[in-house]
Amino acid sequence: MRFRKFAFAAAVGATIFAGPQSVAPAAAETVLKAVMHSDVKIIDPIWTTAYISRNVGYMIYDTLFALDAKNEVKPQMVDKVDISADKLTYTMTLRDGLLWHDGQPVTAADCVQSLKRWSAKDSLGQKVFTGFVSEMTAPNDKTIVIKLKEPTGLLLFALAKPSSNVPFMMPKRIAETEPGKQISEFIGSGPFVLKRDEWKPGDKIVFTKFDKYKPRPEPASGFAGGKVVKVDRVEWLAIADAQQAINALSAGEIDYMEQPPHDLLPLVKGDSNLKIVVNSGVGQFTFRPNSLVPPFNNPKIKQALWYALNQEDFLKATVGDPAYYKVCKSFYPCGTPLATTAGMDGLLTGNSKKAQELLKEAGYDGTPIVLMASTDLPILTNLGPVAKQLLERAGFKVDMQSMDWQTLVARRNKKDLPNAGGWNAFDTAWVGADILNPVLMAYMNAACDKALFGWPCDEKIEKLRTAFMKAPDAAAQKKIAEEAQLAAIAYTTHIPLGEYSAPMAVRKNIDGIIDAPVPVFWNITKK
Amino acid sequence: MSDILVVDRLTVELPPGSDRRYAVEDVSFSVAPGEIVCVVGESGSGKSVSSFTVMGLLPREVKPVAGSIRLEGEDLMNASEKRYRELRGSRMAMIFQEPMTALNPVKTIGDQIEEVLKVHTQMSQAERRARVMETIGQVNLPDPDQIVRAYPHQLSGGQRQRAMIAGALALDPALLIADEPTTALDVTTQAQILQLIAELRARRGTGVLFITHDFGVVAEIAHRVVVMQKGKVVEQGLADDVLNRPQHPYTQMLIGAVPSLTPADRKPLDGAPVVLHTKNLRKVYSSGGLFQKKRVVEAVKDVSIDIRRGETVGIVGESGSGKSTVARCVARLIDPTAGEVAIDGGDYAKLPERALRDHRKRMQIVFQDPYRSLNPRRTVAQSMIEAPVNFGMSQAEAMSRAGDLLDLVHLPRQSLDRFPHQFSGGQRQRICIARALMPQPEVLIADEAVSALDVSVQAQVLKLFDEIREKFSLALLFITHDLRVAAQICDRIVVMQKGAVVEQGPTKDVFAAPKHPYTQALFAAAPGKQIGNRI
Amino acid sequence: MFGYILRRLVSTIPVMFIVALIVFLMLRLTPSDPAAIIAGDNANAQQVEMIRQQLGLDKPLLVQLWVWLSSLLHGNLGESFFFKKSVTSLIADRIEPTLALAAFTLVIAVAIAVPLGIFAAMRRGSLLDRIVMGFSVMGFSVPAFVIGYALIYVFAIKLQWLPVQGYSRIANGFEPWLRSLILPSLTLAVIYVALLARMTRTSLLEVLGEDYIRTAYSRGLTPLQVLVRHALPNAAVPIITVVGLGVALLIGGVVVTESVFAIPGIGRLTVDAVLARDYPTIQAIILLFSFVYVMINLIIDVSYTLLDPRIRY
Amino acid sequence: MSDRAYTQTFSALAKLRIPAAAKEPAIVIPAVILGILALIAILAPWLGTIDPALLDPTQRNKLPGFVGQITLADGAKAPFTFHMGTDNLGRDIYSRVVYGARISLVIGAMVAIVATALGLAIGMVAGYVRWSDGLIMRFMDGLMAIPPILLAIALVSLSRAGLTAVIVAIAIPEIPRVVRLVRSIVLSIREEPYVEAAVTAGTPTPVLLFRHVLPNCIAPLIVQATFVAASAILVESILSFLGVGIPPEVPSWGNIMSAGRQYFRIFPHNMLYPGVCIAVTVLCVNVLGDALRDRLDPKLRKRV
Repeated sequence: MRFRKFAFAAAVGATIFAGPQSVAPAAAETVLKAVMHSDVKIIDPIWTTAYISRNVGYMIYDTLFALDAKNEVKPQMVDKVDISADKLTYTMTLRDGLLWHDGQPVTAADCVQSLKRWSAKDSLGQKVFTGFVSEMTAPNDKTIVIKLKEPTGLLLFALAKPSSNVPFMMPKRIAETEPGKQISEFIGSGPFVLKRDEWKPGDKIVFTKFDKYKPRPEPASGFAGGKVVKVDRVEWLAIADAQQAINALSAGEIDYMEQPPHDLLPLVKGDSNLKIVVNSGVGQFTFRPNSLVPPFNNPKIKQALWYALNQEDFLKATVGDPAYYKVCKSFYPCGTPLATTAGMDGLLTGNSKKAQELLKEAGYDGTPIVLMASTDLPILTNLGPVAKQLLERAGFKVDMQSMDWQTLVARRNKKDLPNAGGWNAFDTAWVGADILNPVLMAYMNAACDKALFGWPCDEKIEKLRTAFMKAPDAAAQKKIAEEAQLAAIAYTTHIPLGEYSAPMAVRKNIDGIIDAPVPVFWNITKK
Repeated sequence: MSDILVVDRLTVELPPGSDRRYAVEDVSFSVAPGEIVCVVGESGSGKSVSSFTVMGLLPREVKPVAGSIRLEGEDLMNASEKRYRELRGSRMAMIFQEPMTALNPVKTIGDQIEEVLKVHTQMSQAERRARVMETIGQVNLPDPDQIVRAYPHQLSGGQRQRAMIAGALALDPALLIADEPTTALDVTTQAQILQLIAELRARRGTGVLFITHDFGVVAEIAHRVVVMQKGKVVEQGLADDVLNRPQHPYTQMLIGAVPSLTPADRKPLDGAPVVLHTKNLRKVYSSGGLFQKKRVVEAVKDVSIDIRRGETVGIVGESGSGKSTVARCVARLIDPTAGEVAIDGGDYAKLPERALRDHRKRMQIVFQDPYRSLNPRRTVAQSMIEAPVNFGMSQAEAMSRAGDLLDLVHLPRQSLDRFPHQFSGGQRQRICIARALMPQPEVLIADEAVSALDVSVQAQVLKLFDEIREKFSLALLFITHDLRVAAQICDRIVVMQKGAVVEQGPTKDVFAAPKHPYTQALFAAAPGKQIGNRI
Repeated sequence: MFGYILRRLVSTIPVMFIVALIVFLMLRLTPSDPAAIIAGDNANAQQVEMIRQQLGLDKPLLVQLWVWLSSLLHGNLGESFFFKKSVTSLIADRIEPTLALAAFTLVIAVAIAVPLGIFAAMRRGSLLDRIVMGFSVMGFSVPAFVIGYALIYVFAIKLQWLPVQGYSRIANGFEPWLRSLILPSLTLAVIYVALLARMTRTSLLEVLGEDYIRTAYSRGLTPLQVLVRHALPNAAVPIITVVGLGVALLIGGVVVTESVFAIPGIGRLTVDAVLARDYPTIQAIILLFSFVYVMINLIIDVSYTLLDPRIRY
Repeated sequence: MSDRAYTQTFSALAKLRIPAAAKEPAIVIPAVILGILALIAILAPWLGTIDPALLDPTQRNKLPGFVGQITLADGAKAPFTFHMGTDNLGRDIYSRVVYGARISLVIGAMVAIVATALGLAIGMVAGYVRWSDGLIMRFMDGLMAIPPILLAIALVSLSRAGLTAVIVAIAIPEIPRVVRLVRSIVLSIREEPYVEAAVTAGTPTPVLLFRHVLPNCIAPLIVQATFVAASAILVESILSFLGVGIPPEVPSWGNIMSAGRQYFRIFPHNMLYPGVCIAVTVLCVNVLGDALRDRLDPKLRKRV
């Protein structure tokens, strides 16, 4: 870019227009500027399930175990783990040289306390730790011993849980914070250090390389392997307007954009300075009916939904480019071990005739469906209108109410009737890492009042989920998962609406991006 | 000695769409050194346009199209704008009617006088200062040191006009144009300003072109008089000739209409009962609040007035004397602070609005400004029947009464369906009088009711007041600042100063032998005493 | 004078109290639940209730009002529900960009608008006058964000003269700071220039019709002298009044402009806080903006005394 | 403002006859354009439009003039030309813009009506009922101290978003300005001799207000209302832009623009058509307001 003299120079003063290179930092520090899918308002990744807090967690915290690119559990902070023959005692030894950001060594006691706080909050953690773990101790600074009541194949998976809430390790004094309260000190042992004084919600959050971090020797793979940091400083800027973020990317003001809207990808493709990076991680659109209140308290009426809805329509309307979406008639992400289309024959194709018949049989009385549609998250915005149109075609009466996501989040907790402030249905999206199996999948929880909003209530599903935890091997797990899917279709806990991938846009000089379900910043280089 | 100003066959054209084509048509007059020439006429006569044309201050749309103007021999009609600017302020100067608005409110008096010197001379600052002080002294302003630093709003009306004159005369111009310079002033102040202008003229030999509508003022200072009507000069000559032997019927009519300062003969009314009675009427305004200094203004102090049936009582006084406040208290447009106001003994000074209604129809009021006294959106009939219908009269009955009263005020009955803007000022004031009579009041209050009218119309309206007073045996409370009007219409007069009554008595007695010094000063200041006495 | 300022300061208390009351009631009487938002997506009812208790939202309305008002009186704006920071520090973090943006805009706007208004008034009815007035009406008719996008497209994307977005703190150097402010300020200035140019013209025309202008001409002053010595000093009061009233416009514009240009100022904080139902932050921001508005108008009122000797308090 | 100015207003209003106004281009041109827009709004279903909410995921982001087909509510398909293209849900922008005229004009008109009606009522009470004056005006001062857009944002986003909520939220911040205007008119009118004459005629206060005071407020209020309407249409688009406006599926011009703004660089038609509509409408209303003001009351400039 060159300095242009005419017209403006005289008016405002020539140096103003000298171009952005004049703003480059003085030192030869490499700074990676990124725009993430959301601004960081809360850091405590145990207290909240917000994905952006999870992403921050991967920057500053580390985990005992981690999933690699093949979704296999690998040790991370742990050096080795010994499992007793009866599969009831797990003895884990920490790696040497692990340090907290304040310089203190990481101890087993820190990890035990961190696991306690995490397991009090996380749904999988609760299931595993209250259902199976009998005792957890730290006999010395390096060793963690977990004893089980009965065997489960899920303990190590839980400790490597890739998405919210991730069992991140924190110093003991911080992990002693009540699980219901947010922590206020952010010290981890991860590859980046949070620059607390530069964290300005709504503006930016800054991380610097943790010099004393000791990466594992293996090459990085998924969340596992050596977390080698190759930039000095990472800044996440808050630019809410996606087009503006792409403009900034084009202008070189930022280097990395986590989630450019699919419709704007042509702008990225058209710019020779930019490239698109596609992650193998996927997201799943989901339709969640409220099983507690009429008319969806009638499973028969819910059955009509399976015929009314059509994955293709949702995917086209929200993603558009077939390169970035996939019809996937499975509760579990397609391409993962448990994926199955069992029970999905003829469903989710927009068969409105069949849906109408079912509604008639079920005696649907024309009660309007209050469909909550969120309007401020680009990826979700278009789901509501599509659902409305498809449901109406099937003979439902639909009262679509638009609101911002925060309002929706508040309202979906209400058990009232729709006309008294409650609701009937809404659409959302899950990342694949959150729905890998029936236990992890929060919407499959059918524990009535204890279930999440929507409150599905089905004994059979619950029994299958418990059985899944006790399943001895992968084959058994797969069989139970399939049965759970059939039960969930029969009951209709929720409806998968297809999968999408969310490509990133980065400048050409950015390389080494790890293919993981969560955007992580180690191994990235900036030339 | 040649004339300073010669205006010859001047014609000024108005923009298209005006009510007439020429503001001034074929007008000729001249001003000699040391001479005061009065241009006199009613509103719309073109007298002001003539003076603005001389100064070259006409609005862009209004243009002189024929004739010539010569100032000290120099042709002004063809002078460049630059030459005009040089002449303005140095060779000819002008003073205006309203000294408050004619002075820049955000600059000191000293600055504004000095400005003329700055623009036209090369004087040093010290010289200019000295000249400013000198000029201020010449217009008899007290304490020049303080005056130069004062802002216009800190001076009284008379002082402001003196400051204006100082600014105008600072460079000793040959011609001073005075456009109604005393109209906005009280009569005592007016006398002083007139005297000042006459003095300065005599001392410096300045020619003065004096624009006025007031024959009293003309008689007081004019050497020569130019009478204008509808843009044309109808008569001009020496003051003595024009005032005492007017030739043109219009001049005769104008002079004839000026009320005499000698009170008219009026029958005494000793036997008639008192209708309106005020006793120790007081009105205090207080302002300020929690954090502000409290300011208390006593607008009316202990005013006691009685008016008999069929009697006209005038309250005279200068601005700020409280005369209008009395009228408004009596009409209960404002609430008196203390005292009594009673009609036929019924005191209503303190009654709340609801209880006041029965009293309202017994007292009606006619205001000064005929243009604002009638709701422009309502027909004459609607305005007139409002009161009687409020007081319970049927619509039809009220309409027929309205017609009768229009007859009485000499307006055609068809006027009922018209809107106020279709009438002239005098006609509107007649409608207002008729409206006031609708609820058959016992007391009629006229608050400066003839002050805004041209003198010829004024005479007719005054006559109308007298007629209706007689016909309905009204008690008429007549508020006026004009001694001539008071002399002609009042049976008794009350003289007020600073909220208090200083003297009251039968008009004849007060005029013949004013007792209070203030009354004496007031009478002494009245200009042109001989005017109106004869015709 | 001093007494007057004191009196005016005291008189802002009831106004601010009413603002506080309006804001408080507005927030509490509308259906929204900050606790649910804070609790997050997977929280259950007990967790939400617990947070509600932590925030004091379970208490009766009057108690909440009392708690808030009494802490306000102690100068404590409270703690943000959402950001877990004191509102004061939250605002302190954000004040610089907003202040810089507003001040810079004000300077640009006054520098452009006042001369334009004067020219238009002096050449009333001329082509220039029509252009200025036409521009002024257009300035009122196009949403600010459209102007912002257009400016970005031309100057940042096509010509690449100026940054697309963001704000560079003045501590990081004057030049980047100025560069980052130009486009947002121009965006924000458009409506302000429109308003101010029009009001300058109107006030000046009004003053030019006054008697003392005629007096000045009668004393032989040139039109320029009349303008500078007599018309402008008298037109200053209404012009400055509009500058003050326009601050409300500016504050509204800041919200939009900061969103367009991703400037981390108070305007964006407002939108974030509203979307997050962050009551203490919303309350504090509205109070702050109202206070600024009231104070600026107070300063302007006081400045009248300097401009117009008739106004004495 | 001087009392005289109001007297001028009345006579000006009396003079404002249709034939005279019809000669003034600044009144006629915007009035005609607004009339056409209103007609478009009313006749929307008959102007070759389809259901503005009808979406077709197969026809997203089509450029203006695209010839495709639409799927009707019953599933049948029919050929259709998208004159202004489609948005990213495959909705016909032409239909949305035409139906949008309804929403946007209704918002402009309703906000103007609500704000001036309430402002008139409150202002008259404040101006004439002395004891209420202090109370009302302090409250109005407070309301006025809150920047209008902030107040509107808070009001809309906190209450359930909907057309009514938006109208109320935009109208409320306008009220204090109307109240001040009305109050100052009432205060000066109540000193007019003809009002005092009515007082002495025993006219009860409510009648007095209605008969003598109210008519004087109408001319300035008409002028004020036009400016309120213009700003309401703009504020609606700003609220939509900030994501706190009426539900996005409702086709208001602001919403169409706001939905399209993300794709401005690739599909400018999304923003262009509604943008032009807003600008033209607001421009017309503003020009009309200016012309009416100049005609009705030159002195009013200072206040509006």
